[in-house]
Amino acid sequence: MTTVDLADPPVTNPFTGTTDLPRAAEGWTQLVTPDGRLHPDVDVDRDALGRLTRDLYRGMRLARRLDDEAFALQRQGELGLWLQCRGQEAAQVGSVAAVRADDYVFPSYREHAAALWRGIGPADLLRQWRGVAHSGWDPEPYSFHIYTLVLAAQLLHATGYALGVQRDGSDTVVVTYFGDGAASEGDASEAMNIAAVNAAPMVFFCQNNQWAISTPTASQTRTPIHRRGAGFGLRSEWVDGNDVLAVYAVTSAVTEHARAGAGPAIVEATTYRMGGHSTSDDPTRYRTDDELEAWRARDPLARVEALMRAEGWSDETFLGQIQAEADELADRTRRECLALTAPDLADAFATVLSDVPQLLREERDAFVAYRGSFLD
Amino acid sequence: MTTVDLADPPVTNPFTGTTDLPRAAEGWTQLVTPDGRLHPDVDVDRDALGRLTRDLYRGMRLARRLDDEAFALQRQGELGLWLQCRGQEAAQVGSVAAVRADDYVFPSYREHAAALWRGIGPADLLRQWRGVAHSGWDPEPYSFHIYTLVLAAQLLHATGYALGVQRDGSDTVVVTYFGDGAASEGDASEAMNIAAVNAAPMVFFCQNNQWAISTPTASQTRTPIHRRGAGFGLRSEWVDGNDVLAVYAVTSAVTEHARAGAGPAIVEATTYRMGGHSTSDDPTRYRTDDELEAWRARDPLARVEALMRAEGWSDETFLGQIQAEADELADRTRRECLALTAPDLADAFATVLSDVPQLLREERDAFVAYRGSFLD
Amino acid sequence: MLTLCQALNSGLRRAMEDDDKVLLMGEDVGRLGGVFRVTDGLQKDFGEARVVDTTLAESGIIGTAIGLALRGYRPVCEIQFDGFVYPAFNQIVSQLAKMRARTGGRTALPVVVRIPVGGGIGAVEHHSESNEAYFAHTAGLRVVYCASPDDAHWMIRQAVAGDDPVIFYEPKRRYWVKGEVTPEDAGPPMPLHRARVVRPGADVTLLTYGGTVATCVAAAEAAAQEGRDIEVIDLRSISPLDVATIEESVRRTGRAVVVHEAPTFAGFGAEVVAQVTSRCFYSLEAPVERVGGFNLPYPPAKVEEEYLPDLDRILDAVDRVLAA
Amino acid sequence: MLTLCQALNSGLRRAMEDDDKVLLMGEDVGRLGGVFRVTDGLQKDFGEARVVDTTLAESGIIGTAIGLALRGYRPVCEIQFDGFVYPAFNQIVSQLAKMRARTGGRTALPVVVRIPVGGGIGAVEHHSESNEAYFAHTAGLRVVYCASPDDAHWMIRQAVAGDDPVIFYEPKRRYWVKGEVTPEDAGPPMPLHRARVVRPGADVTLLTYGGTVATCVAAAEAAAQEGRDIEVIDLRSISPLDVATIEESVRRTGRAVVVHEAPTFAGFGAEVVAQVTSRCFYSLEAPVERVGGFNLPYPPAKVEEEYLPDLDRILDAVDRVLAA
Ligand SMILES: Cc1ncc(C[n+]2csc(CCOP(=O)(O)OP(=O)(O)O)c2C)c(N)n1
Ligand SMILES: Cc1ncc(C[n+]2csc(CCOP(=O)(O)OP(=O)(O)O)c2C)c(N)n1
Ligand SMILES: [Mg+2]
Ligand SMILES: [Mg+2]
Repeated sequence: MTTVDLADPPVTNPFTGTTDLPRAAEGWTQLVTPDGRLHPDVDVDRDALGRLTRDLYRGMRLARRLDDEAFALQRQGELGLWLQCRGQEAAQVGSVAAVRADDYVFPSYREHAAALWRGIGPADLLRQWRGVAHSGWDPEPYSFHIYTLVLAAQLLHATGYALGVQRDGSDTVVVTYFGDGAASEGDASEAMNIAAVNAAPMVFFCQNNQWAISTPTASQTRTPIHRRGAGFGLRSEWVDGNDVLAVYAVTSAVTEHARAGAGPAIVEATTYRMGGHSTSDDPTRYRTDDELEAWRARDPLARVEALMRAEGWSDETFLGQIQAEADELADRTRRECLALTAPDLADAFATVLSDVPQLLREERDAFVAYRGSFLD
Repeated sequence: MTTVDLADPPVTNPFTGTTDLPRAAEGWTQLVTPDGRLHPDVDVDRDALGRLTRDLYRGMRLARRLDDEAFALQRQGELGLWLQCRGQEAAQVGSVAAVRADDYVFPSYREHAAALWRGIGPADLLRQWRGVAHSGWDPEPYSFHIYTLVLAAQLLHATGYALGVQRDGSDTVVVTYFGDGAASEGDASEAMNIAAVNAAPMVFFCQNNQWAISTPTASQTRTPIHRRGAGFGLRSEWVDGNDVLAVYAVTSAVTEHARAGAGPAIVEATTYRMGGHSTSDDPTRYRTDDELEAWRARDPLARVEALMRAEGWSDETFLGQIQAEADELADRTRRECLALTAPDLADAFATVLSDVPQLLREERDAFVAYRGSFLD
Repeated sequence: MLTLCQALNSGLRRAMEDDDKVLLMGEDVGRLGGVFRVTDGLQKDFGEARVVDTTLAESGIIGTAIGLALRGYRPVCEIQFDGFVYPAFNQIVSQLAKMRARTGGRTALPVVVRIPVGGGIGAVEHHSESNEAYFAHTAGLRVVYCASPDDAHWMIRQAVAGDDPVIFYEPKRRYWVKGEVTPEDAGPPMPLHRARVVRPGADVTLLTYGGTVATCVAAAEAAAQEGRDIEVIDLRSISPLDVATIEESVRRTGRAVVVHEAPTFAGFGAEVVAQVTSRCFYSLEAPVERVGGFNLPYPPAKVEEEYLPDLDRILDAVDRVLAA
Repeated sequence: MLTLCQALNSGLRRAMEDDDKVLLMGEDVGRLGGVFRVTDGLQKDFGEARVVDTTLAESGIIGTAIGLALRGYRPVCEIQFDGFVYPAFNQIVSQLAKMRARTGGRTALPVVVRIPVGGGIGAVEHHSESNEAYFAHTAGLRVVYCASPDDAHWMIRQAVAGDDPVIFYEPKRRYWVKGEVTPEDAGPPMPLHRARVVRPGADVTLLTYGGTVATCVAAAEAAAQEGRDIEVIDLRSISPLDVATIEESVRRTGRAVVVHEAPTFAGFGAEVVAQVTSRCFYSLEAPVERVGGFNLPYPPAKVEEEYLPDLDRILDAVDRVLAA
């Protein structure tokens, strides 16, 4: 019915075995310059790289389309709230594509592009923001936990899950996403420390999008966040988060490292939150147009488009196909959103515990009877 | 009446202006070898160094005597609990002596040697452990906050206090003590981060005494704790915590650095908890005699004694004087301990808030009346 | 006429003018003015040293506020949403609340913790919690709830001026409702810990606070149409609790209903029931009823109106106590 | 005959034998066997992967236990002392308690949080707290209190076998008291959430749990000397609460006293009063009395005996309900 199952066919990794990725002047790993030129030191199979790039581009483009449509739905009153991932598509798609489909992901709340890549559909993505549920999807089939809104709490869940993986003798890796702001919470530090002490098979993926609502990263931390990870004993990487190939290559390297039992890593992806914090936010109160413009010029999608053009990896057919897919996804998003209806509060009483104890039963029955009384 | 006011006369700092302190093979700063030889690169005024050494030795020796006496009092049932600082005297005295008397200290709960140095007397030190109060002394006159038993909580208090100092434009520095175990708490990381971001004038002094109750440091952290501090952007120092001169020199350097507005520091002092965690603990369940013996050979007091002997800084008179002082302190400790009597619970009702609201008043009055009824 | 939000803003402004030791601190309280704009414009006027955008760490906010208070400052901390106070729970319960008692009464910690509270604004999870029972049960804290712009303005000033830690709740769904604020020269405001009879009545007493005060008044007005004379008391302070005002009322009416948004089980309403029952036992014509949130985690926005005590559920309880 | 501590140990051992997904984790639970030795010998027998000495971070303990539970494990976490559960409050209240409801009932988190609780052992501050009211007010948690070796053994096994998060309180001052533990083949144990009539009586009902159960029994025995026939009910589970057992008793006796160590104000006793009053209103001869800790932070050890409900204060309250 739809083509959004992005992880199929599985991507092949042209970077396997590559060490020593090139760095930009800023110090971060970068494979593609902002104007779309591949770094000359990138010495991998070009065909495979082209296929990978197209796959990643498709994921980013579809994610942006879903994100835009959800934003519009919020503005039209169909969603209570939406947190855009615009600008962070490279960081998310590059990282999630680099891990195995059964590597377990603990997202924060803005990882729509990563979720979409894993096959989570629009209804599931929008449910929570329409106010009809507190979570969107069943984590199991996607190996993708529900969103966590309490900042940094999921980093400990991810760590615990990784300790379980370790006990099981499985070669699964756990990936968890968090922001530059969330990194300041005690839970984030506890998680990095516990992961390091136990050599847990996991990747802490920080999207440093420069802002935590109105608070800039410089007010949040004195050192780059990946350096903090190193302090705890994590393998530490810094990557241009708007360069999807760099993110992919770095993430696959640290994931294989963790999978081999060599311990956890932190990846700091420097990127930018192009929208407001949420649809309730007014970013003009705290950031300049100039800043926004400067980052617009580094749009991660535009960079891939330029690269594909330069390398001859895309043509009108390919772009048209994706355009059509995106249009279909937007339609589907709207359709599925409007079909999401309110739950019955009476059902909630059976979701709190594994049974419904007497007091809760009495309360539910009274509620149902009371509500019924209005129907008479 | 007594001679325990250790900070008087004030110590003069022979290390002022010294950079580049010598390091031992372990990587930590060390000025005096375990067998008491001064490192040849220590190039400071010998007289001043001798005077300083004697002062520090006196502080350590008196602290050990108080600690021993308190331990005995606990074994005799006069204290409910005691947490020995035996083995950590160099770390504590070296650091507290290196800061100004008005530099504000936030201790954990084992800093008896530091407290004694600041002039806090036995009654105040024992009160809480005899179960007659929850805290020992009025912090103001000593610039020494009460003990905090909830691990790492005081690191945030210290940080806030330092932010206040900064706002006041004062040149006070804040020093806070914590253990290798407490370092794992989220509060510890939040504090280091907030201090670093704000360039707060403070020193995080970690006594890594190898154990948190039965948990060895290796199970607590993958990297040395000072490295973690560096990750947050603190100036980071590692020192032989059983070398009182090294601790003194390192602490005075980072304190002056912080006082000059150059930002906070972490000092990790590697030392050893020679007793059990507390008088309730049975360390034979988790550590070997060999380990204890190895550290006994590194006793911080013995090291200073050997140094003073080698350098001709001590003689029988000096040692005899200190012995007498220590005897007097032990007597006083016992006397003051036995004189500590239970408070009146009825008084507690007026200590909860700045007034006594109606319900609390009713409760107190009922309690007093009820208690009075038994006297009839 | 000011909104409750503006009344808080003007109250904080006055508090900062009155005492230069007063600081505001929290996530996004500076440039942004807080996500609800309660501190709007204050950083511009008082500077970054007095209106502080903290790092994103609630334990850090309260923990450093304690240190600042020890240094002589009077920090007013904003917790961005009710559901995000829990990371600070340790610092609040073990340190902030207990410091005075631990020091035998010596050490005051004048720290105010402002918490936008409760539901009714269509928010996502963790943004609609009513967690006052936790703090009311904690000795050493004062716990108050403003429900009108006038109280918002005066209560925040009183809270900041006092020498004890205060948990200061601001019902989110009332932020944008307007009301008069009593002018400066109108005499002293009602004491911070006094309950207010917002509507006198003779038949039943409604005991409530925060977001449900307006709902109770509306219920009383609806009931008046049917000839029922309902008294509504806004408790304002739940710790300490003004038991005298409660007792006087219920002895008179003989019937009471406690209303709050929080789940009822072991909620603050239970304490009110216990106080009323023990103080007015022989005047009570019926058991005291409780109307509150159901004993579930706060539900998704689309069904929150069914979850929150509304006029009908309150009147239903009134019927029950009157029928008894 | 086993001590309560040994009975817990044997219960945990059985739980680990029965299901190899059961893990024990906490500070010093391994080599040391915990500061109270509840897990003594278990690391030796089950290995370091199943009895885990964690880092010193309570939020980390509960947060990683949640992750382990999501992976299919059944973690039993030890919080070293009651006063040190607060750093984990956020993980318990927002994550552990709510996960099932947030996922529409889909995701179970079978995590047990063991907390040595309460005073009476002469400890320093933060080591004698009774904080059950916080958790009882939190939907999504089960909150139970063992008071005898038999219950300790069987209740911990039931808690571990269940699929919901359980806050499992162990009254410290009862750790070393001995009692019989019902053997394996004696039929099914009492359900985890059932209250137990530990002493039948006709005149007054004492409702209690944890450390004060024995005190109430002693009080009842003393009262019997004076011809008063007092029923003592050990609630065992405070959430969910077995209201049926309570209701049956108080309807019969017409008088009730609630006893717990925690401060009374907004304490769990208030909920018991509210339940009793609403369910037994027309049978009540006197207002339900509460006997608890005073509304102060737990006091220094030398005066804790005056702070804790004792036999005399309980009998005093019994006198009051009988005099009414
Ligand atoms: C514990 C907690 N405190 C506060 C908040 C409110 N809040 C939601 S998002 C946010 C900023 C997060 O910034 P960052 O971690 O950088 O992630 P981003 O939104 O930039 O993706 C804040 C303060 C929260 N959700 N949880
Ligand atoms: C928040 C908290 N958790 C647990 C404890 C119990 N506890 C007291 S001391 C201690 C070990 C502390 O080790 P460390 O920080 O290394 O200090 P040391 O005792 O070695 O001086 C523990 C677990 C506590 N006091 N506070
Ligand atoms: Mg961010
Ligand atoms: Mg230690």
